[in-house]
Formats: sequence, structure tokens, C-alpha cells
Amino acid sequence: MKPILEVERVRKTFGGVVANNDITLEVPEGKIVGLIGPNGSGKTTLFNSIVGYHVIDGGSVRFDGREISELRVPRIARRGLLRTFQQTRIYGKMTCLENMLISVPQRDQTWLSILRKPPAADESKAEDLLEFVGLYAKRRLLAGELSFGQQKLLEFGMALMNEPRMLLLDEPTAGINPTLINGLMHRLRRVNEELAITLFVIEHNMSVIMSLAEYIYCLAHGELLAQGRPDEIQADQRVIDAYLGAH
Amino acid sequence: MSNLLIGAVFALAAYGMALVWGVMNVVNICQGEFVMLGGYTAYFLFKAGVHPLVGIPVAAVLLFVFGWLLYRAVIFRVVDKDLFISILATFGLSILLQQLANQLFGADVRTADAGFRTLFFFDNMVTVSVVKIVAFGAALLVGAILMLFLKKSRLGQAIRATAQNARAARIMGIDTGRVYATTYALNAAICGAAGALVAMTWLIHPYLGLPYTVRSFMIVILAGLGNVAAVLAAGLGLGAAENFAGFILGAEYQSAFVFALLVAILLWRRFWLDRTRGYLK
Amino acid sequence: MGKPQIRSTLALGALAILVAAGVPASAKVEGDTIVLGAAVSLTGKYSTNGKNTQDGYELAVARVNEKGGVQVGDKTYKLKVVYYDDESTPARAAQLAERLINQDGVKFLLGPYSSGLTKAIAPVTEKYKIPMVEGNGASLSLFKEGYRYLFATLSTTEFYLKEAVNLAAMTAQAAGRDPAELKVAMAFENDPFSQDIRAGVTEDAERWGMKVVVDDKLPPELNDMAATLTKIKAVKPDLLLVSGHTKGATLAVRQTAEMRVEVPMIAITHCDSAQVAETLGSAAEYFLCASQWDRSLSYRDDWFGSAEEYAQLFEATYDYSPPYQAAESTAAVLVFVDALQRAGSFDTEEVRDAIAATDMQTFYGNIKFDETGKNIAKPMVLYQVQDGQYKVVAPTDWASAKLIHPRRLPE
Amino acid sequence: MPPTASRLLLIGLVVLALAAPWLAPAYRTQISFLWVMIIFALTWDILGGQMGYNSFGNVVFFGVGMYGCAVIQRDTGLDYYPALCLGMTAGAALAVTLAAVLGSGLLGLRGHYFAIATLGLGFAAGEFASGWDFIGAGSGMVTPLYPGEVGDRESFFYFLLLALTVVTFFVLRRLYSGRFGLAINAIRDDEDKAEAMGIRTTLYKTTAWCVSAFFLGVTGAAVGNLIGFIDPRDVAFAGPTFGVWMVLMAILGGKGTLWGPVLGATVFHITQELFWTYLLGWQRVALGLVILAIVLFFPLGILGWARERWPERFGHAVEERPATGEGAS
Repeated sequence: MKPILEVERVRKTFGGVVANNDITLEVPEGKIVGLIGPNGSGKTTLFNSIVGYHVIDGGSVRFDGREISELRVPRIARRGLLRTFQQTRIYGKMTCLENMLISVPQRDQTWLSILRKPPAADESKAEDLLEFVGLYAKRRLLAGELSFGQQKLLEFGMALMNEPRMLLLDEPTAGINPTLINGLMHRLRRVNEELAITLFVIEHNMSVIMSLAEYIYCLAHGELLAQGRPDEIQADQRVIDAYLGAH
Repeated sequence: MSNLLIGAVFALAAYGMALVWGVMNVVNICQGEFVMLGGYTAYFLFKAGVHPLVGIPVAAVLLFVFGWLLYRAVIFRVVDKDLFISILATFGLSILLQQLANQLFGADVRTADAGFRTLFFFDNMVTVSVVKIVAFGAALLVGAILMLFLKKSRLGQAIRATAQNARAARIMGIDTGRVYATTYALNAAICGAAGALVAMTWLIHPYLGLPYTVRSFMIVILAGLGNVAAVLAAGLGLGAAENFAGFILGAEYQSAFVFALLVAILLWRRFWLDRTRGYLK
Repeated sequence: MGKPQIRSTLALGALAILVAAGVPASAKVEGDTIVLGAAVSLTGKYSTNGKNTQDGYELAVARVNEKGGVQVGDKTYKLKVVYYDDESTPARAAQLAERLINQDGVKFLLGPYSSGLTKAIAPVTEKYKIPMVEGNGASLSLFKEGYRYLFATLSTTEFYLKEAVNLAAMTAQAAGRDPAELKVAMAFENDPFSQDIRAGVTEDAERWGMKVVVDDKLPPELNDMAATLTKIKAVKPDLLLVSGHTKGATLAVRQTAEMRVEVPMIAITHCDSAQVAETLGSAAEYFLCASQWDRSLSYRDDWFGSAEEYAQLFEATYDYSPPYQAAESTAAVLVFVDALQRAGSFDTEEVRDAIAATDMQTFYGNIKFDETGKNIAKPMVLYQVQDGQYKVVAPTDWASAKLIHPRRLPE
Repeated sequence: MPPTASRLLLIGLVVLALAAPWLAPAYRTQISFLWVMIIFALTWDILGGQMGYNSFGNVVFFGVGMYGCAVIQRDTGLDYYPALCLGMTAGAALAVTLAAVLGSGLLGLRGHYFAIATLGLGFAAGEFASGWDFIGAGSGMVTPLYPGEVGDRESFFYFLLLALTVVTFFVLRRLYSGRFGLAINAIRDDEDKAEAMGIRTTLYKTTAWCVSAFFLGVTGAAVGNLIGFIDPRDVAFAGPTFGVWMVLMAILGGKGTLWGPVLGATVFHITQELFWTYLLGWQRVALGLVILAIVLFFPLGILGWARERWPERFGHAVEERPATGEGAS
């Protein structure tokens, strides 16, 4: 199984604070991989480094075999590597349907095609995906009027609309009503299996990530602490110490 | 010398703008109109026989009251709104004040000649008018008083606390409404003092405000909010650059140069940040 | 699209039509009143001179009405002027001229203040074949467009500082110097009026073979002339010419004194309307000032009597001494009165021809238009500020005092 | 509201506009300026309302178009109409080129920095124009006299500007209903998110500015001829008047909507004309008060206010799909 994402010795500092230090990891194509770690361990910074939010101080990031650490966010996104945000980000003054319609893949958009109307196929696809995430009934509401959990689902739907090859999810279950978490996990698996989208997930909810991910990386203090299958991680004393705050 | 003085006056107005911007998140477009009103205060006092130097504190006090009233009447409504709303609202105020001044005082060009002498050096090749030195000193003094006030006084500390975090300040029992009103009034007072300096060194008319507003803007952007030394440096630098441009390129391109410089500085910062995948926000 | 927005759009559309149709267009002659129209600058950068212009018009109208009015054919009519505020901007002035003609039905226009605004209005009056007599658009370029319906009571820009250049040359000759050795420094505001003056004096200086050593355009936003004056100080010219409406005059006087710019002869425009002698005192001493008119001149007419009598009446009415901007505006009204009486008709073509044939004496000077419409019968005068008074020093026929040269610096 | 009704309304308005020169011939120029104001507000709203980039410098394109056209008319020696045609094309081309060049740099600035940079741009353009002798410097330029009969000129420019307004409106309506509209709305709501989704934001932003510049350039060319005299600061690059009115009109009507700017421009223009007629000398004081009232009490504009009051009329409703929809939290 060839890795779709390879992160090699990535280093990022803010002022004097080291947020990521020499992190090396890889995500195989078609899998679900988890990223865990206590608060402030550098998970979101790593996501930002991967998708091009800031310049990394050292190391390399390869997506599908090509170096992307010099590219900016939109170009990386057009290659099929997409992320969602911990604090959800949707287009608040647009309706849910419009949010979906503008999230179509941008790879083949040319100057002329941006002036055209969205094809009808886009609309039916958007409606199907809205139904998939359970927001069909609210499709004409302004996205900003949805609850936090609904916005999260919408953002997920938008990411799917973009037909990415790989999706970086930053805490997909945070803020979601616990009774709905199972449904979400079910959807994530379906996405992974049916749409063949590789998932790389930051998650705090241990039971979720343990049942979802096939392989897990754990960060602490900006460094890679441990890696392995869920059962290995669960048994790893260093991970337990990190979470309990015992140093 | 002339450059330094105009720079100091710009710096005063800019400092007031930075204060209001930083504390209240309001961009005050009628900055230049406060300068204009300060100038008229000094002018009318001068007509009544009061020395323009005395006019400086009087203008500051009058404008303080005016700023306070303006805050209570209008500005408090735009404090929590989008920055753009405050830009438009104060733009409306600026038109209003300009036109009222035009109607009340007439559009005549006025000047309050303080009667200071000019010093001459090197066979008259270098001239320094005393009024400009005095005005420059006064500008520095106003700046110093302001800094002391913000640093030492209780109200000044409240202002700084509010600038840091208005919500926290409110929880700590600071009356932010009062802080805002004071800040805005202080700004008006600074501009009023600057206006009195303008009246005694150059000339005043109802439409003189715009250059001061625009240059305050530029200086604040260059220097950032809340850095007094940088504001002063940027103000003096701008004054010098402008005069120099007038000297080299001819006076017709003097303003063009300043505005082009503003755009150039912003573009430079943008492309510089671009390399770091950042944005100028 | 929702209903409310459509309804309000409809309502507004209807309102627009109502406004459009609701204001009745007044005729050029209402009963026994002849209606003239003028766009003047009541606000904006020209509002001081705009007010002078309006006062000049109003004084003429009041005087003419008081003396019985205008006799056209066998009936006498009163005069009335409709004003709009052009805010000192050309865009507005052009629209207002159109409004005066189209909506108010005015058939005879008086000019606005400043060459720039006159430039904006002239194409409109030309198009509608409406005669306009103006007293405040001096740019020579106005009279190079071949306008048939534009007439100016004032001397055009090339005459403003011509006399100053000549004076400098003659003084040099009298002192045994060649005028070609003289160095001239110029600083003119970047607007049509001052730039046309610049074109005029450049020609004059060339004719004498003088060398132009500084030639700056002052931006209208100018609050400080220090950069230009520093240059001037360095090159030590023999003659300094400055024009920039009242702001330019005040700045030039104040800053030359402050920076001790030692030029033997300095000539400026607008120093009487800027009241430099009154407000700046000794700093203004020995400045030369171009003026269209002065109350001490020996012109007279039947409406106002002598120039001095006009000035006294003006002072009694408006509480300030009339600058020439007011006098030339008054004269513009008198030209209409004269032309209407001679034409004996309200037909714009006949009135236009009557204006073109004007050859009259007024308190403001003689008025006779050449084929381009500018007044060629009246010279400019040059004041010198002497002991806080404006004294005419040139041309010599009118001079009430001798030129003091070189200029002595105030202590 | 059924689509036919809105179509009927549009047709009605256009017919009214076409008939206006005969209904109120004396007001042709004033209504022509109404069309100009509507174009101002509509084109400002592309960036300001739909894309969230508040520009104070759009008047630059207006001025560039005006000067471009005037120079062509002066220097080519063509007859009036061919010269005007060529001039308008050149003016628009110049404006669009400028927008493309400036846009690639300035549109990388966000928020207030963009607003301030464009403010500087507007002033700089005016000052440069008034120093440049080729275009008359501070003396300005006079455009050629219209060759037709008295009154033809007013009708000509009335219909020219009306046509421009209608074209602008429909082009924008078309653009807003497509991907372009969605994309610039997305940039307005969250530009970082739009970038994260791979949208070519710079391309969209520059295109938006170019569209705005195109219509402003053509309009500028026409208005230069309508006014007849081009002053660098007060007519062409009139930042403190036209430049700010654009913003005000769009906000007054409701920015980010198609009808808002049209509505705002109409109300603003009529109010202003009334002030001019009835408040001699005090009209600007009144204008200042109106601006204050607008931003303090209607910061969302007329349409925004209506939208807030009757959200259901603007289609923001919950709808169930005939099949079962899965509920969410």
C-alpha cells in the first residue's frame, strides 16, 4: 500500500515555541488514520503545516508523491487534499445549498467556466449529499443560522462535494450531540469505503478514534510520541501518561 | 524644520487616531475636522486678543468637550459595529462639520499670526521661524502629557485595559462607556491642540481636514496601534518625505507621491507577507 | 426576488416621476420680471469668491430695479436671478447650467466663479445657444474654443501678471541692466485659471529674453509652500510670480516673510480678496497684486456713478469692501441690461447680437467684446501694498503711487 | 412571487425609463445622472457587497475611462461618433487592464488595508492626472461638442447611459446567478475557507474588479462627454464625491443584493437633487446628516432591513424532501 501523504521531519516554531519538532509520519491511501494527543500537543499546527497555512521551518510534505510544502492552500486543495476546521467554517450568509454548490472541485475550472451557471448535475449532487449528512430539509436556510453541530455536518458535506482524495478532519465529533455520533461514524466509514477518500482524523473522543482508525499517531509537546494500531496505542504507557499529565 | 513640524502635527493627529482605533475599534474619519475646529478656536481667540499659544490649551479643552458630546450623541452607536460602519458614520460627520464651518465661519483663508520672529543663519540661507520651534515644542509637550496621562492616571490605565480586552475590563468593573467617551474626547482634544498649532504656523479654512485624516491613516498603518515612538517616527518621516518629494519632483507631484507611497508601502508589506504564506489583515 | 423590494422600487419610481413632473418650469420672463440664472459657489473651496460674485449680481439687480428696471421694447421689467450652488465643482456646475436652461427656462445666464467652472458651463450654453455674460472666468483658453455665446467683462489671464513682467523689465532697463539677465521664478496653482496665467507670463518672459529658473505647480490641497520657497531662495530670482486664488496669496505672503525670501519684486493675484494687507500686516508690504479693477479708478456710469460710489454702496450693503470679483460680476449684469434695452426683444439670438455689439462705459471700466467674446476695452491694474494700503502703481495712466523697488523686507 | 410578475415589473421599469425623455424632457440630464449613479452603486457592490472588499478607489476606473476616451477623441481626428465609439472601447480597455494589474497586487490585501490602499489609489490618481500635461494637467480637458441639434445630445446620452445601466444590471444578474456569484459570496463570508476549498480566489477577485472597471470605464467615457469638461480632481477622480457616494448608495439600498444598489442610488439621487433645489448652500449639511442617519439606523440598508423583517419572503424556509430526511442535532 503506497502512502498518499508523507510527512518527513517537519518542524514549525512560533517565535521561540516549538510547535512541531521533527515529525515524520505517513498515511496510506484508502485508509483511516487517527492523530491524537493532549491539548497543545501540536496536532492542529501539523494540519496547518500539511495544507499550507504557514511556512514550515524544515522538513518536507509530499502528497501523492509530490512535494507540497512550498505550495499555498488553494493549490494543495485543488490537488485533492482538503481539511475541515475545528471551529467550523462555512459561508454564513449563503444558504446551505449555495454552500454546497460552490464547493465543487476547482481543479478544472477555467476563466470561462467560472462565468457559467452551475450545471444541474451539481445541484442534484449537492442535494444528495445534503441528504447524506441530514441537512436536506434546511437547504434553503442561511448556513449561519444552523446550530454548531449542523454547521459541522454542512462543512463535512461541503468537503465531500469537493471530491477530495484525502480529507483532514479536525475533531469531527466535537460539539456534536452524543446520540448522533454513531451516525457520523457510520457516515465517515461509508465515505472511506464507497467514495474511496483517505481520512486523517484529529480526535479527542478515544472511543471514536479507536473504533474508527486503523492506525494512530500520538503527539505530545510537539513531538511524535507513539504510533501503532489502536490496541497498541491504548496499551502504550507513554500515551496514557501524556493524557494523564504525568511526565 | 518645516518638515519636522508638519510631521509632528501629523503625528499628533495620528496618535489620536491610533488611540481611538485601538481602544474603541473606530476609525475616525473626521480627524481632520477636529484639527480644523481647533484651528478656528485659536483663530477666534487670537481675534479677541488672546495669544495663540494660550489658544492651544483652550482649543484642547473645548474640543475635549465637543468630542465628549459627539461621542454621547453619535459615536457610541458605532462602537460595537463593523469598522466600516464607523468609517462611514465619521465620514458623514466630517462632511457635516466642514459644511457647518463653511456656513458659520465662511470659506476665507485665515491665519493667527503669533508675531514670532524668524532666526537667520548663514547669511539668511537657513531660516528658522521661532513660531515653528515653539509649535514643535508644543507638539512634543502635548504628546508627552498624553503619554503620562495614559501611563500614570487611573483613567489612563482604564483606557489601556479596555484597549487590551474590553469585555474583561467590563467584568473588572470599568465603565467602558465612560472610557470610550474619554478616549474619543481625548482624541478630539489632541487634534484641537494640533489645529491651534496649524492656525499659528500656516493657515486654516473649512476644507483643510482631509490631508490630516489621510496622513493620520497612513501613519497609523505604518506604525501600528499603540506604539508612540513609531507613530512619532512615522509622522516625522512622512513630513520630511513629503517636503523632499515636493522639492525634487516639483510641488505638483507632492501629494501624488504621498498617496503613491501609501499604496506602495501596503503592497510591499503584502508581498513580503505573501512569501510567508501570510496576509495583511 | 421578494415582494417588498419590488414594491418599494415601484414606489420610488413613481416618486421620481412625481418629482420630475411636479416642479413647474418657470419662463424666462415672469409677468414683468426678467429671470437670469447663475450657478455660484456657495460652498466648497471657492465659496468666498462665490459669495463676492453673488453679492455683485445682487447689488446690480437691486440697483437696476430701484432705478425703474430694464426697458425692453415699450415695457419696463424688473430683474431677478435664480441661483444654484455648484459646490465649486465643474461636474455640478455643468448639470446646474442645464437645469437652469431646461427646467427653470432661463434664457440668459450669468457666469459662475472661476475659470474651471466657466469651462464646464460654456459648452452647455453654447449647445443651447443661450448667451452667458460672465465676470469671473478669465482663462484665455475659454476664448480659444470659438464659443459664440460666451462673453466676459474681465481682462483675460494673459494680462494678469503681464504688467508685472513688463515692470520688472523696465525697472531693469532704467537701472542700466539688460532685461534678458533677469531670472524669473514662478509658482502657480494647478488649476485652469492659474495655469493660463502661467502660459501668459511665460510668453512675456520669453519676449524679454528672461530666464525662468523655478516653475512649480502648486497642488490645490497645498497648506505649505516651503518646498517651493526653499528652491526659490537658492536660485535668487529677480522676479517671483505666484497665483493660487486666496490660499496661494496668503501662503505666499506669510511664508516669504517667514522664510525671508529676498526677491526684489514679487507679484501675486487675489491679494485683495485674501485681504493680505489687512491680516498679515507688514509681511505684505511691497507685494504687487494683479487686479481687474480698483475703487480709485476714474470710471463711472449712470447706474452707480463712479467706481468709488459703487464701492461705498457695496460696503453699505454687504459690510465689506468690494473686491474686483464683485465689481466684474455687477458689470456682467449691466451688460445684459444694456443689451436687452438695445435689442428691444427677448429673442436669444437678438440679445446675443446686441451683447456682441456692446460698447459701453461702466463704473468697472469700458466694455467692448472682440469676436471671441472677451473684453478688450479695459486694462488690468497692478497694486502695490504700501503702508497697508493697496496703491495702483501700473499702468502709469492710472497710477496713484510710485512703484517702490526693490522690495524692502519687513522688519 | 412568481417569476412572471418580476419579469413584468422589470419590463415596466424599462418601458418607463424609455418613455421618460418624452414624459419629462427637461429632466433628461438629471435622469441620465440617475443612471450613472445606479451604475456606480451596482459596480461598487460587486466588490463591496458581494465580495466583501470595500473599495474607495473604484472611481479610478471611471476617471481612466473618461480620460482615455477624451484623449482618443482629441488625438485621432475621427468624426464624433467613430471617435466616441473608439474612445469608449479604449477607455474600457484601459480601465480593465488597470484593474487586472492593480488587482493582482491590491486584492491580496484584506479588510481595511484594502479599503485604505484603494483610498490612496484614488487620491494618487487624481493628483497624478492633475500634474500630467499630456492630459491637460490641472487645466483639465474639454471634450468635443456634440454635433447634433439642441436637445439631441441629452437624448443621445440619456439612452446611451440607460442602455449601459440595463446591460450592467443584466450582466451582473447573470454573473451573480452563476458560479461567479457563489464564489465571490464565499470569499466575502470566509476567504480562508474558500481558499481551503481550492477556489482560485485571486482569479475571481481580479475578474470581479475587472467587471466593475469595465462598466465604470465605459460610463466614465460617456460622462466625460456628457459633462463636457474633465477636471482631474472634481470630475474624473472625484473621490470625496462620486467615490464615496458609490459606497453610500449601495449601503443605503442594501449591499450584497442586486436591487439594493439600484434602490439606494434612486433614493440617494432624488434626495440629493431635492436638497440641491430647496436647501441652497445647506445641501451638504443635510447630506452629512443623511449619511449619519443611514449608517446609524439602517446599517443593513433598505433591503437588508426588509429582509430582516420578513425573512420568509426571501426564501429562507425549512423544506422537507418528499422522501424521508434524516434529522440532525
